[in-house]
Amino acid sequence: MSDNDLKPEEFAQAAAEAITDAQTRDFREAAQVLANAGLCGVCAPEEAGGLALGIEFALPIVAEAGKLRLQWPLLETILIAKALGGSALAAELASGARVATWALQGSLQERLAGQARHARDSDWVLVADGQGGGALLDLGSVEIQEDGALDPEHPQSWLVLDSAKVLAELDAATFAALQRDSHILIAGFVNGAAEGALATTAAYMSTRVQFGRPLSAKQAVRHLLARMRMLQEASNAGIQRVLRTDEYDHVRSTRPILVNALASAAFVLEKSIHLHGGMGFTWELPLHYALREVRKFDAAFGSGSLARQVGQDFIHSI
Amino acid sequence: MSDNDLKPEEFAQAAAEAITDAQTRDFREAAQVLANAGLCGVCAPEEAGGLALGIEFALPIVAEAGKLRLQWPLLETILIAKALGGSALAAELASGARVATWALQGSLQERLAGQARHARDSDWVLVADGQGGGALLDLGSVEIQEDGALDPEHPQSWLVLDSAKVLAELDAATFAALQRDSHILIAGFVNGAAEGALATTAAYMSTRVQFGRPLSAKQAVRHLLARMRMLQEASNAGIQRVLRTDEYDHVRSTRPILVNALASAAFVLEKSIHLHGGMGFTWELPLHYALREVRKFDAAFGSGSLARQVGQDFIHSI
Amino acid sequence: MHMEKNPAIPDAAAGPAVYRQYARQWLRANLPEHMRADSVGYRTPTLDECRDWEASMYAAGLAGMTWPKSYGGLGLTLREHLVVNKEVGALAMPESVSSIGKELAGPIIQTVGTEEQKQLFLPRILSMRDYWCQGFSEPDAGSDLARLRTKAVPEGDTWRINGQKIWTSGAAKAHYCLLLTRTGTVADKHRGLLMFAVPMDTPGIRVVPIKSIDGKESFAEVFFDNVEVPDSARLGAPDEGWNAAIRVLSIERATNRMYRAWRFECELRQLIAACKSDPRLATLLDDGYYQRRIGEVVGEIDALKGLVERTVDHMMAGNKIGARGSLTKLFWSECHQAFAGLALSIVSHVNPRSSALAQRARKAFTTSYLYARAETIYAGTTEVQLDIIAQRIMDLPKDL
Amino acid sequence: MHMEKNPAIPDAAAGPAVYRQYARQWLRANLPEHMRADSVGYRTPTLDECRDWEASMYAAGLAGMTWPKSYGGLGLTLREHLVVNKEVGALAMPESVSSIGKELAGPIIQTVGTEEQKQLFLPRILSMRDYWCQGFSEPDAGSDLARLRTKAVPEGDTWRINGQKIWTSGAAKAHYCLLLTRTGTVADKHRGLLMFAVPMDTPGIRVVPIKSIDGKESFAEVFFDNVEVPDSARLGAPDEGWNAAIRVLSIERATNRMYRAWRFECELRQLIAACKSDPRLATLLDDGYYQRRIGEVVGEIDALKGLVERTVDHMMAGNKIGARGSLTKLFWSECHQAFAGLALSIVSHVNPRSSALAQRARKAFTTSYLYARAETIYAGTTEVQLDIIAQRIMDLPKDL
Repeated sequence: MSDNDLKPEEFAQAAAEAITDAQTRDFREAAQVLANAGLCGVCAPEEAGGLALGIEFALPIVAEAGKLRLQWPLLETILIAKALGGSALAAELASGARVATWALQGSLQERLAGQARHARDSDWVLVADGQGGGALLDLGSVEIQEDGALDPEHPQSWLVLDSAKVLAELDAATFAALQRDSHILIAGFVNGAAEGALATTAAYMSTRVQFGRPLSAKQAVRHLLARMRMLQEASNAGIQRVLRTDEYDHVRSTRPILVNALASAAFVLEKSIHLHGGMGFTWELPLHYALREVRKFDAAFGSGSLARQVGQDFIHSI
Repeated sequence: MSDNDLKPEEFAQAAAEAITDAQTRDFREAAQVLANAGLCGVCAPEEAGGLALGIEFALPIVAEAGKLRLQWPLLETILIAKALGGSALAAELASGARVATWALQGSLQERLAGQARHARDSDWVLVADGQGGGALLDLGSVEIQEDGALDPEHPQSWLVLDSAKVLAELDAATFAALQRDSHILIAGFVNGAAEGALATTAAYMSTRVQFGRPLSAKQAVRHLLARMRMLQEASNAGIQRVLRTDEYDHVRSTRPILVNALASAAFVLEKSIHLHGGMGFTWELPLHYALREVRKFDAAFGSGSLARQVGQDFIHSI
Repeated sequence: MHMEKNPAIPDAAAGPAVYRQYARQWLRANLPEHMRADSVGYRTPTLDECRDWEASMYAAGLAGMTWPKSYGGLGLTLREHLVVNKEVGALAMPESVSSIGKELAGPIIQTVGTEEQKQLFLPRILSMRDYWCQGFSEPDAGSDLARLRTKAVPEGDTWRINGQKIWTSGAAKAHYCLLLTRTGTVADKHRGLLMFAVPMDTPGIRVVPIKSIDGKESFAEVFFDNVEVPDSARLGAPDEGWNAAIRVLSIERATNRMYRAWRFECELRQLIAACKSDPRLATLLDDGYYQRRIGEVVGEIDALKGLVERTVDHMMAGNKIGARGSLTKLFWSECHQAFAGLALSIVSHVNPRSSALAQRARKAFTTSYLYARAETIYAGTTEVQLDIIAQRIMDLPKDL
Repeated sequence: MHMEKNPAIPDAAAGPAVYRQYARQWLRANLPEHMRADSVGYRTPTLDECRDWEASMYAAGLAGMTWPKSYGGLGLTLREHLVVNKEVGALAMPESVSSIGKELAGPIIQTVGTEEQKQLFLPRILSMRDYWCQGFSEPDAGSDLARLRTKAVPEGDTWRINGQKIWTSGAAKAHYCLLLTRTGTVADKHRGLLMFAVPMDTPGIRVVPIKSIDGKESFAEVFFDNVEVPDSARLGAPDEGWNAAIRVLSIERATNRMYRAWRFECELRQLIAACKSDPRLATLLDDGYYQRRIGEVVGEIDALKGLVERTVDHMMAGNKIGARGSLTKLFWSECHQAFAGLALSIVSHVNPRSSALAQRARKAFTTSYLYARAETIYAGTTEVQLDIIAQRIMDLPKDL
């Protein structure tokens, strides 16, 4: 793809339309809709039918998925299609024929991997091989155990890998680069979720009248919303920054901004639910889906272990 | 003392008067004023000239000292006079002839002790002996190193104990009981400081007019003040509770409530200063003295180490 | 340790230690294992199991502590109530399935009910024969009762009621609704509010459950469509019932669920025990972060216990509780909600290879995290409590 | 690594990497050791030392980046300004002693000053010959400029000024005061505000220093008692100067001290290096609590850098900055204030036996903690920033 005028932000609108369409369909049909809109293969090479664009073009897509609370492993499929290079496997993902997810915990070596989204519906799963690289597995060859405690509709999946069938292997460099990309996209996804929740909540507070005035007239409400906006904007700015190399063309560490995005998104979502009052505690208000999703990613990164790791890394760098 | 109708809270008013008087005098005169009002020997035995009252009677005195920001080692002198029993040393403290402070860190064994308040002006200092007990030292026999970084007027003192002269020894049981009492009084002191700051701040917010209305009319201000009040009241209630044994007559652990009091007092003082705006950042507004005092005690208990210890203790108790 | 299942109910005069020991022993001997949330054998109890458990607690002298003997209570003081609450809190038992009856309807009926109503309703609440639900909130009114629309019109010896309620807990199972209506128009604002005890099987009542984010359907919308009740269903004169409710709510905010501080501690114990049962989770307990946060939580729990015990002392000394219940509600809800986040972060480390106790904790504390979203909302939001503290406790002027 | 003391100033066209490398090298080679706050040899620099340092930075092409060449600037863009700021932040150098001149007076004079005023004032600010102070705030006005009382009355070719200012930073050392007055009465509220450049040696000016809680006397009350200034001291027409000030303040809020995010990181490095230099403090770095908090701070610093860089991109693209500077100011002040508390808790473990670097950190971070009390107050309190974000960024209706 040689269209140099293409801007990442232009992808958001098109992505939003495809995602909204996909949300009205079943899992397989959604794959077709998302793939046809070019989303699944946005970073896959052209020979695999992809758009061969950088991760900065996947970011607005994934942010929209977060905002719209898409229940489909879009960021995983985009990333895995990218990592598989020009192979036939990548083409299957880019075309929507297959769907891949990523088990962010465990490894092939441990024979247990976990925190994969939508494992029951997907075809393939990427796992760490336990030696620095990654392995793409056929989900038909693994035993899926679901844990619906946090999200009964979209449970966290654990995969028993005793007889796992490996479809492809990623070397350590490719897998490390992919993990870096995943941090950016996951941060973008949860930040998108926060942005969506904030917009919903601000709108609700501005129209919901109590004692003759909108709730947004109350300073306590205004200030809380403003603080949420500050966190969401800061996190967003940090994510944009990590896409770019520094003046010396060095890549930047992606973990700090993922730590920040996960914490800020959880805060924004929790407070959004709180501000909705009784309504916020109902299943009907969909913000809880986003909160569950953020908490699942938080768990996948060891819930605080990531922040600790960032701290250790920084300490060791001095 | 056999007056069973005596109530601890009645001590507050009398203590406030003596403390206010003491604050107009130099260190030695203050000792006389405080001793004459019965404050120094409130818990010392009658044979030492004390009132032989329980620690619950020292608490309101010390809370007033916190509220009024008394710069004098009153809680230390009260406690050490109590621990010294009927000795002549106790009588010297109860009478105001001598003043004692307590180095809350280090030990005789380490030959270094620290975090003693007003060491330069006091006569004696209590330190841990390093084997579970305590030792009362003559301050004339130790080298005092002052660290004024946090409080140039009332620096934190470190004591080099290479040639320390021991005046009295406290056995492990007495020293442990005294540490327990110290937790209660220090919690009471910092909570008193928070209570005083809160009253000052609420009054200021209620009279300071901006854009034609008192600042307390702003919900953000009201809510912050209310939150400060909640923390201060909760901490206060916790301190009162720890004075009493449980239904089975067991003493309660004092550390958790000290952790809580130190954290809440720091929050209340920091926010009090913030709410005073530019005025809050001036030396003239005396709240910063209280904040320094709270931070000194916080440092003396290892700044977070105490909370960690409470956590470890609770974990081990399961 | 051997626990006798049916020790004799002690005389309260024997003192709090004896009563507390009795409560502790009885509760631990009698609570079925599968109803203990911290047990690996736990399963969500049925309504009937909860009812039977609470009925047996009542029979054992562990419910209705402060209610008059003439209406089935024990006629004791808040002191014994607190003693029992401490032991209720210390054991991971289910929440009451009759809290509206015991905490709201009962006290209101004691205040404004006729002797007949007291005889009829009160003993049945304690013995778990009747459940109640609360019909105060309305879709457009929120906490602004001046906007209440549900209307009660007198027709001879009966009243005809039309309107809609929301956030009605336990409506589906309730026998009676403690219903707030107005006799005039919305222009009357806070005047003309009338309270009823409405049997839920009265024709014209329709209950539509609301699913909450913790997956439960414990509250509902309730529609009243030409519901007719006799005048004997009326609780007090117009405004009398609601005024009583305001008083009861303010007292109850302070005295209700006093066990919370002790249950909070019980949850912390459960969390730590679960970690200790699993080698991988046990390493979290060596992490300074969790140690420190747990230490802070222990300090908060002690402060919370202090607030609760001080409330009891205060009321036992004959003082009005005033707005001070807001301090306890706010402090508890904020600390507990933060704890729920901490607990979630710990149980997020559970995987299929973790111990059974860890698996149980994973379920319990994940649900608790979701449920805790409501803790800063119900019974007066955080913002409402802060307003109350600013205005009624601190007396901060809004304008000069 | 050898550092050349006087490398040639690069052409900005060579790109940001070259300029950044140059700035890094020059600053590290030239900043005296005793002015580095993270050095064991640090001592509080004198005003003249600070002046000389800033003057040498200017001579080295590291100040006045965006000011026009005709007034002594480098005529470059915000992009180079940012590049230099990153390196200024990365080195623990003293704060500018001429920030009011460089960040406020200079930009305002560029906007509303006469050509004569520009020629007179601007080069002297950059070359550190003149210090300025800011005379906006008044004792009773706070952020409410409608209550401003300082009065300027025209008398022929001169103005007579009477009034009182407060929170005037650097008044004692300043050569000029950027003074806001009103020409009419308080009833005019926001109309009739007139700005002057008043020489501080004019008769009738009295400076009374205010001691702040970090022990400094960096601000003051300034009394104006029948102070006479020529009309040439006027900056713009009535209201013009203040309107420019409002614009400048909003831009400066976003572009000022862009180095803060990088200085924040520099402080974190200093703190960790100090811990590593001392065996006892080094154990704190193994504590999961501190590791985790440091990790969170690193994430915040990266987000803050993102906000700053985005602002530059935004303005380089020709957009107005609007209220977005409030996001950066608020985020920085809250994160940095919290960090100051964390740093205090770490350096609280320093004792007389600790390493020299730890002793230095103890002094630096204790002062930083005290100074940080002001960070949520100055340049618009936290509450003011939240109001701005709610109103101007989120457009939340106050009333329907």
